[in-house]
Amino acid sequence: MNMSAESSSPRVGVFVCRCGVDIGDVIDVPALVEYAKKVQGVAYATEDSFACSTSGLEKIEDAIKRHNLERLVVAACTPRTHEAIFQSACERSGLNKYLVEMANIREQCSWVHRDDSQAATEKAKDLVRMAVAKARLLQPWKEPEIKVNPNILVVGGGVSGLSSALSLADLGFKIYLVEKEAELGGMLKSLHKLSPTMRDSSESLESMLRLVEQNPNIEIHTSSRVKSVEGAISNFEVEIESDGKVVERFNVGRIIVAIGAEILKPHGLYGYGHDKRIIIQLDLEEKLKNNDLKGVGTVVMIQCAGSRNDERPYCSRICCNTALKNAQILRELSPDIDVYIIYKDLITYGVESSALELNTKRRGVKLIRYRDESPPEVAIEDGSVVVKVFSPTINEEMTFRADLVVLSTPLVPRGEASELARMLKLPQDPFGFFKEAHQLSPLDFATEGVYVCGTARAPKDAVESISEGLGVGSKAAEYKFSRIRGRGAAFAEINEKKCSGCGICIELCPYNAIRKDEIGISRTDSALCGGCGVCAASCPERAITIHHFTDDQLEAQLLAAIDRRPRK
Amino acid sequence: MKYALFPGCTVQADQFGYEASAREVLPRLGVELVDMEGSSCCGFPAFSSIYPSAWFYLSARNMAIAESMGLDLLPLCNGCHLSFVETKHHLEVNPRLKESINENLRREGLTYTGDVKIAHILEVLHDAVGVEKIGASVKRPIGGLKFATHPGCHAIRSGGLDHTDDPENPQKLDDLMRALGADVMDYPEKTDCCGSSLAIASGKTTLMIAGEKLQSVKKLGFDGLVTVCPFCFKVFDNRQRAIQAAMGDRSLNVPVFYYTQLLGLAMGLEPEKLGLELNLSPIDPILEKILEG
Amino acid sequence: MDESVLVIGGGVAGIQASLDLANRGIKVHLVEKAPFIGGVMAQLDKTFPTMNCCICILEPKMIECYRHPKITVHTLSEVTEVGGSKGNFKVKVIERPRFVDTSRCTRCGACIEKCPVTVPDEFQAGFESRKAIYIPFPQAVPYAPSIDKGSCLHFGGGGCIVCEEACPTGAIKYEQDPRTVSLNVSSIIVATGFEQYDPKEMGEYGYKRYDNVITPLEFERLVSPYGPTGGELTRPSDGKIAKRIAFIQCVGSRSHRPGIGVPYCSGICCMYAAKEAVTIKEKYPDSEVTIFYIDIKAFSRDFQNLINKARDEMGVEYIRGKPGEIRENPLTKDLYIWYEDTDTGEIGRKEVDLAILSAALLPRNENTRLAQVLGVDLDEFGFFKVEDPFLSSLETTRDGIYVCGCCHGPRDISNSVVEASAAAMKATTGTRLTAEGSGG
Amino acid sequence: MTGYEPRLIGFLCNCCGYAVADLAGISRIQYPPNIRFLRLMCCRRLDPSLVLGILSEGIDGVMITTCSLGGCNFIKNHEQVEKKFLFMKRLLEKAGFESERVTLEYLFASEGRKFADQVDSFIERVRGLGPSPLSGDSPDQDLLLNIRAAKAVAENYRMRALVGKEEKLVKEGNVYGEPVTQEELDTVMDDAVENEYVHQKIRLTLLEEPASVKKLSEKLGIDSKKVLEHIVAMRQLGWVDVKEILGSSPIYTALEVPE
Repeated sequence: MNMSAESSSPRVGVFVCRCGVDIGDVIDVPALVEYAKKVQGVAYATEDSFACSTSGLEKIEDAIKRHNLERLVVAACTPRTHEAIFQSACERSGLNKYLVEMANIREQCSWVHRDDSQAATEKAKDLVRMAVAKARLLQPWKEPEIKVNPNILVVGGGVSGLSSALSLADLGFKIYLVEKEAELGGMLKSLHKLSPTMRDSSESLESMLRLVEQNPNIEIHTSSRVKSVEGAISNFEVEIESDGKVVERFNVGRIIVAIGAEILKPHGLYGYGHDKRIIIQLDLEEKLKNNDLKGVGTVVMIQCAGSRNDERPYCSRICCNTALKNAQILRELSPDIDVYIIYKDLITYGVESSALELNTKRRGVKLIRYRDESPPEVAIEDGSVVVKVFSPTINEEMTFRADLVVLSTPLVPRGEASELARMLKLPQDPFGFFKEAHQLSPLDFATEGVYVCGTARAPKDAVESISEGLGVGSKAAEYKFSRIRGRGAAFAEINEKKCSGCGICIELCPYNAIRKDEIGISRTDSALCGGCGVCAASCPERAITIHHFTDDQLEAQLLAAIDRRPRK
Repeated sequence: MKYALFPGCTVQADQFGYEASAREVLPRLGVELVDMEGSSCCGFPAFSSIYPSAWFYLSARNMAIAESMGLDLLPLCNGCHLSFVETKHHLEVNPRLKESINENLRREGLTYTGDVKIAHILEVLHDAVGVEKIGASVKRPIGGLKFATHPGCHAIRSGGLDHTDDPENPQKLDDLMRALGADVMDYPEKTDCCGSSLAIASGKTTLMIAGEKLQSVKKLGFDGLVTVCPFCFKVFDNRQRAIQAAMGDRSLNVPVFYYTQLLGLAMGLEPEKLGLELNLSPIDPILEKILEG
Repeated sequence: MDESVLVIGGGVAGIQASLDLANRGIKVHLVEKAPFIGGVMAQLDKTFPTMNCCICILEPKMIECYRHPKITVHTLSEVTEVGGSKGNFKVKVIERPRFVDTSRCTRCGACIEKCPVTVPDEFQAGFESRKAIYIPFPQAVPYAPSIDKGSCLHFGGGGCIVCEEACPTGAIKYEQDPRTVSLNVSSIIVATGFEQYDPKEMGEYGYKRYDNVITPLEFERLVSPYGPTGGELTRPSDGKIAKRIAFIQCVGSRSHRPGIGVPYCSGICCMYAAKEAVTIKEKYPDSEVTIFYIDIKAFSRDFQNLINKARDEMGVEYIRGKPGEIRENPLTKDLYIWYEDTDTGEIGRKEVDLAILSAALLPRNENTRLAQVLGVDLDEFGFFKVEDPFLSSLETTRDGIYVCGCCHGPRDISNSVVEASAAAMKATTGTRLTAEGSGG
Repeated sequence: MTGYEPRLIGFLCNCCGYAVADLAGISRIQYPPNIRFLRLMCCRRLDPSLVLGILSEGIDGVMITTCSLGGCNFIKNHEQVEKKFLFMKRLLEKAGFESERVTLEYLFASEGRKFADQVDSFIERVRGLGPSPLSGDSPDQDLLLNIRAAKAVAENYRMRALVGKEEKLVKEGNVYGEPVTQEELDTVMDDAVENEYVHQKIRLTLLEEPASVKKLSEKLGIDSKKVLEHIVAMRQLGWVDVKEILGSSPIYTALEVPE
């Protein structure tokens, strides 16, 4: 191990935060400050009761200027929430924001060693020493400004895709809208009426489609699919194919994935596929549209058909509302149709869907609960479809002769989801739905410039899908021609002199951020790089540096942890 | 303060202690009780379940008598009270029913207008007389004794109709007991039923329900139980020996009083005037303590 | 004039809408009636289903919002007048004074220490007290004291000037007056959130009568490390750690009793109960947690996983049945919960140390006033009514005024944040999804 | 302080490990103060040579806490963390170092209690093992050589290429499209590790001072014929050369290996 920075020793300032009593009551802060002053490289050390308060930050800014500090160590809480605050304090005092290192002496020290002040203080000293060791080796960095292609690709012409396309087009973005089917509209095309308005699905859809078709900023490609995507937000090169032929190539700077989901066709479950009287909700919508319900007297709907089980533990969110809506429509069609909904838990939520539940019950639809351990059974007896279910409410088995059994099956990801996931490096959950980066940023994904909305992300209804489409539009509209990278200082850089062109890094990069140049040497695109470091840990030539987490920096931190110089 | 007194048949037939004590204490607090000439059964519960119009008629008839006296009606019994309250409600929402009943009433020169107010003894004591005045009337405070209060469900849990106290958290009887110097405490079974409505269908069940309540009262360290309902009293007091047998617990002995009896004692009245000799539960030790002061 | 947008309500939805707009270069006025932003989320312990620490993930957003050069945060403020129309709303906002000159204040806390008045601390759900001059919580944004005029002795006629005297920098300014700010904005986003149902209405559960019956917001403060107990789940009656805990779902929600509660499902209670149950079991593995429910509504990504984790891994007992009554043992203050297990038909009695009533989410009381000012309609419950629940689900009945978050019906944090972005988009593009509204 | 207090290092990824450690703090779950954490953006950054390096410096144990599958923000290629970990364990075993001193734990960001329990039990485990033989001022010199050789193996081109390609080889087969099973690969890996390890031990020994095959054989406890085979191979690689010939035995010396 080499401690290369011995020679040039930047002036480090250490600020220890008492965090009121949270740190100060456990850790001996004055002792820690005194200790910090003696750590190699430290030019100034002090304490504050709340370093992150406006006045605390002002003190830091002031000290940076007054003591010519070149690196900043803040011993306080977790950098996950507070690093950005101290970074901006640095910037305000003219210090590059990546020259801050935090020592987490709250979440990972004072709060977890409350009963041992002495040991906590010793640990805090170690953490400060480690932070100083790293800080001395930090290098200034400026987040690059990235050129962005202003055009946007929307994949999927369902409601979520349409609403993001429309809203972005209204802001003046050029939109390429790609739909694999011959017509736009997605799932709504197959539906009869929509709750809560109970208007015809086609009516709502048509008004939306008219707007999309009339919008001069939207270029529509139906019967088409994305064949390949290369590049990054500066310039994604997109190939569109139709009938197996590449029909169009264009360049965009953002891609919105709104491919939706499909309804599970549960072959074999409850006799589905064996008898045409056993159908799924989607088939019922079709029948309702075509008024094809002659002779139907008893309809039995079975909820959670294929969901909330071991295979698909998730709830598909829309099926209870769909069943209630269709049951209500059936009852309105004819009071002679008896409708039974056999359910596990009734998933109606919020104001509108609760009203739907009540209205449906008022129209005489019977709801019968079943338990996980005794699901309904569907059999053909003497030519009739017979449904038997044990009702825990009356503690008896109930039997129905059904003219139609309608299975409420869940939304499942589309087949092309995994293909797109590969192309765009999008994470998926175990079932294949796309997974967002963070709960409080449900519309942000790991790959820069790539967004997902609607049921491709998780089951949801049309209203929620529209909101997501618009929300994603808002994110995609954040920049038009350029943006600052905004991922922090961790990114990979490849030493071209060392690279042998083996390609392992390209294989392993989760962000699609590494490519071979014309002479076969790997190059990273810092705009795309997420800074995870798998390339550096794997590079046979050890040719890759992860800035802000370099080998030297990590080694220095490790040695500081045991407070020693490397062994001879 | 002047009320038409309606003791009710249960009281008149076998709960003399209640009537006696009420007639002793109320006038001393300025509540004048006027007997109703020609009053009859309120119709509850004998008719209410099988012949509602007869029930309404009987209740309305008694209310009409009170109206003819120009007085509000004070039934002593919780059952009668509820019967009047319910009938009043039915006749109010159903003018045709009211009219048909009035047709019958007119034959004996009565009319039911609906103007009559139905008072409950808890309301009379707590709201009309007031806790302060009752406190001021106390000459022999019931100190150092802790009572479980049992207002009875007919009076407080009359689904949706006017109730005399908060159905989930009745406090008036507690306030009234405090006014006598007694200790009170909320307890989980406070609003539990005495079981008497099941007495005819399943006497054993009644005893078990009442027994569980008494067991809890005993376990929580109460010295006695106080009520204002003759039905409840009948079970807790008159049937306490039977409860002991049903529960298989001979030690289950809880002194039971009408509130009016304790009020009378606190006012310094002689026990004989309050019908205390008719209480069948073991009240003697408590009585001694109160009389000794 | 640059395009600008008014956002009413500084909870997570209002903050997100403001950030979305500001990040797109649009000027935002964020009006919040409290002295700080953050809303209800700032009071919560963890999020579901990912069990993130709420304040930890919210605080950076609050700070980003407050410091954003494109966002002006008006705290202690209310909108009093809205004239004009879409594209050119003329808005009046009354800004009530903090009575503290924040530029002079060093946050030393001397004023707070010396203030002689103590009142229940609403941020800590009343479990603790605060002073009349106070900073509600350590992460409050803006982090500056303010005087609560209602409880301050100076304004109460007592002539108290203790804080003024205590302040080393002369930052206390009793003479500050409310001021009215006039704004011109092109559109308005309403994000005023919800309020919690007061379960006192359901007397059978004994809320406020029994010490150990609490609401979820109270629970959140009890388990919050920043809360009155430092995160220990102590029960209010005696400060002992609660080891037997029950959640009663649908308190006030899904009610069809006349005059009691609301008929709709509040949508988030099943999940916060599961989250809270897991929190308890993680902290006190030997505790017994029961959840009484009608339906388990776990309808989003990973929700069912959290339920399964609670039930199957951590041993949280789920009983399907809505308890009829809670009673208290007067000596121990333990609670008895009476219920019918509708799976078996058995009547049961459960003895617990602490009961949490999963109370419904209600529209805010002040919606009525605000709706009048804005000239928009409310629905039958008092939530902001949307133009058309399908294609214009975030548009109020007045053109140019949009909603997001719980002000138009209960929803969870993720949904509120998504809607905030969507409303931000609508507020700038005016995009309508129906042809009739497109105009030009 | 009485008794032995282990000194430990914990590597935490930003999105789960670090978050869960924060959560333990936020929940005020207490655990012993023996461990110092180091933040990585992601545990895939963790180069085995870093861990071997700090072990050679005498740390008593290393804990790596990363996301449970499905809980990771950097979802793709998460298995690389385990691949690197297993490779490192293989090297530790080769070096005769107690591999129980390193551990890899998977957690969701919400499992604060579990995290604290894991830290707790790891500390106890290491406490049970006693101080690292490499800690203190007079470390076990043989073991130090071994672990330095292991570190050198972890930094070696051939080995890294093999580990980096492992995933692809098993999933997609070799360049000829022939399937490679995990067992086959393990055998190849074992051979390669053995070979490289001895190479590195010889090289490191020769770096100290030049030596003859006989002397190397005695010092390293390896059969002299084997040593010679390695020397021959290493000469071809340009790692060693003959410095001089003393009597009839050539004295070999290590050459600087060009970067």
